[in-house]
Amino acid sequence: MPYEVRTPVFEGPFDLLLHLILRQEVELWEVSLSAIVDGYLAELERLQADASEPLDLETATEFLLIAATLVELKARRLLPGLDDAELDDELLRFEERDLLLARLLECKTFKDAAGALDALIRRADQSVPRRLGPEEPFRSLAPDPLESIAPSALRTAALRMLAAKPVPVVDIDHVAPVRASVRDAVDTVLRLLPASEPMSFRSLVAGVDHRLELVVRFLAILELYKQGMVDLVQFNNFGDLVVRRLQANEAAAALGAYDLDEWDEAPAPMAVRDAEEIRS
Amino acid sequence: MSDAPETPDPEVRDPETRHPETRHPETRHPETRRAIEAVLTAATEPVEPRLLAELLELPVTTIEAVCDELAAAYDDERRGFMLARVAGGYRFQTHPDLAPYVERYVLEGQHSRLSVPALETLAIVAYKQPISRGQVSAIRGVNVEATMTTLLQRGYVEEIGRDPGPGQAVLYGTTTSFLERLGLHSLHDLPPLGDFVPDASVVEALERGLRVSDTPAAATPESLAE
Amino acid sequence: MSDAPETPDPEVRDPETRHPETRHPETRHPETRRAIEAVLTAATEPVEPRLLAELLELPVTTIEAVCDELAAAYDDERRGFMLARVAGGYRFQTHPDLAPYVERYVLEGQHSRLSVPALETLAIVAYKQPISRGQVSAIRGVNVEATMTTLLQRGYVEEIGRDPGPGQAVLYGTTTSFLERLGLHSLHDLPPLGDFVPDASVVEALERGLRVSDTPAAATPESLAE
Repeated sequence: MPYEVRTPVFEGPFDLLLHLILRQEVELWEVSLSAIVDGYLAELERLQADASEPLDLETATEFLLIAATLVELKARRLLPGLDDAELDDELLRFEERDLLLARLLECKTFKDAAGALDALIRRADQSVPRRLGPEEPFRSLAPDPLESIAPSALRTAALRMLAAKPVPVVDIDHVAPVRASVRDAVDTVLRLLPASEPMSFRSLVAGVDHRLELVVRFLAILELYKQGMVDLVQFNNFGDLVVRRLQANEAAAALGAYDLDEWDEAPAPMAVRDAEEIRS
Repeated sequence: MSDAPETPDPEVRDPETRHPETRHPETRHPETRRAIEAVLTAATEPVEPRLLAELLELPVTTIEAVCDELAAAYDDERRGFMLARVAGGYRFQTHPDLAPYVERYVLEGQHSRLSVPALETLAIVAYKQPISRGQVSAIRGVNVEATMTTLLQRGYVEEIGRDPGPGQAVLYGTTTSFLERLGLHSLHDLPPLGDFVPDASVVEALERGLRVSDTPAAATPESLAE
Repeated sequence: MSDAPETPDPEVRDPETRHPETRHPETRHPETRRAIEAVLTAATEPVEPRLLAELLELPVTTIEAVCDELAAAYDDERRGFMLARVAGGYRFQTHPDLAPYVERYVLEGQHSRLSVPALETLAIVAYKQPISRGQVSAIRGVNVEATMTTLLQRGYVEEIGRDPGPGQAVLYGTTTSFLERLGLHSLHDLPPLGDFVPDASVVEALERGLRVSDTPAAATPESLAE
């Protein structure tokens, strides 16, 4: 089932994923996770190779987050013994999959709401409000708007327009409320995880209620796994994931050297290299 | 400019020669009706009922009742204009039926279209306000910096506060211009968000697409080969 | 915008739903009346009968007859507005009877603030004149066409020259009435911006106009460096 992505321009990972999954309702029963993941990665590579339209950092990060989740899902599906449909429905679900699903649904909801706003705007455009205002002599009675403006306000406005624009990436406003960085999550996981006792993924994310934070904490665990700092065990199919510290590496908590920063604040060229890191 | 002060039209002076007003449904408040018509004719933005009440020294409820009657009467008389309640106030606007003529007159579309990303961002702000840029980005899965800047400059969204939590992110909401642009009286007139929650078939398609254990049929040799 | 809509025939639009309009003297041309009402509602200056005739594809004499009927009807119905013929065109204006209300509204009710985009655009022109629309747009990061038009209409800015370069862009500056309203004697009295350094993008935007007209010899080291 070859999936070629005939692109409209995908603005973000959800656009792309929604498109891949919903592209043809006829194929509903044939939709396969594998094909979706492959299609997603192919499009991601295309986007990254497209030098004319470079992804900004935040968007690239988001694409990669979703890619990581998809790859993880696919990896699980390829493990033997997983095609037991009953288990899929009845046993514990995978948090990251449900998170992704929830985010896709949310995204779709607002896409449709945007369509409704557009319809309202089009309807409103059919009417033009009266704007002529009062005729003379009333017009001259109206206080001139400029009279309420102090010259200093003009100066302030000029400074605002002429001064250096803040660089969006440095603006921490848009990072703070989400409070999720992989680096912090790694620290948190290491703090929570006892040296000798294994701990379930569920306990590691207990009390985390923001979706993105959950995803990020999951990614942090994948990072630790990749670096050989923890081991991941699943006792039952679809059972909870158990995270265990690897003793040999415990001392190597000098993690700082590792460029985790790339998740959070690396400059844009990260894209291709990191995609490979995640998939390796 | 171009506005030569003119003398009052001689033909319409002379309030003495008043006709009896038996023909209008809103005759209960003939002077109120006239005053409202005059003020709305002079207005360049929606006039709040409270302001009309102050100007006319009448209760707001009376103003609203007369405005409702007026709107119905214009509709009934099939006027080319209508009295609309928009963004918290009343205003005269052209009747949508006559858009073909009006469009030809108002040569430049006063509004340029909003792009799809801008509409989606606007929808999120409208339904989730107060909301920070970061939260909008999280929902859309893309950086919304540029889009938000456009919406701010167009005056559809504005800062309405700060997140009390750490980081003190700026929180945004929609403006009166937003309501005017959509022709809505208030945010309560937005269609409920629940109307847009994807229906079962979409949810099922998404769920199936991300199902960890595929139905056996879908596990093709190709997909296993990797 | 501007995709010309096909001409609806003013006279034949849904006669089914038409109300018996026995009360209006202008029943001979109900759709013409509606279209005129709509165009005059949307108008921002008096509309010449000739223009109305073009829009409605009717003879000027018909337009004038219907407008006369309309004006008489409004008078007869004792509307708060009237259809007046001024400065060679028709417009809606307030009825002189209601002057006290209109006056109070204009004095007290109207929010005559300068919008933020208008203030920002004005500030750029004030401090960086002479400046072209394109340069202002580049600094503000949005198209400033509409805002500049407002400022021109209000008489705050005016054309003060042309860029000598190939584009011959119109250059704008502030007016004396701008200074008067701010209570300033001359531009020198504007509060100085101080020793702040403009952003590189601003410098670039301001240089762009000049650079186009520059001969290669005039290129400065800075502009070559880019």
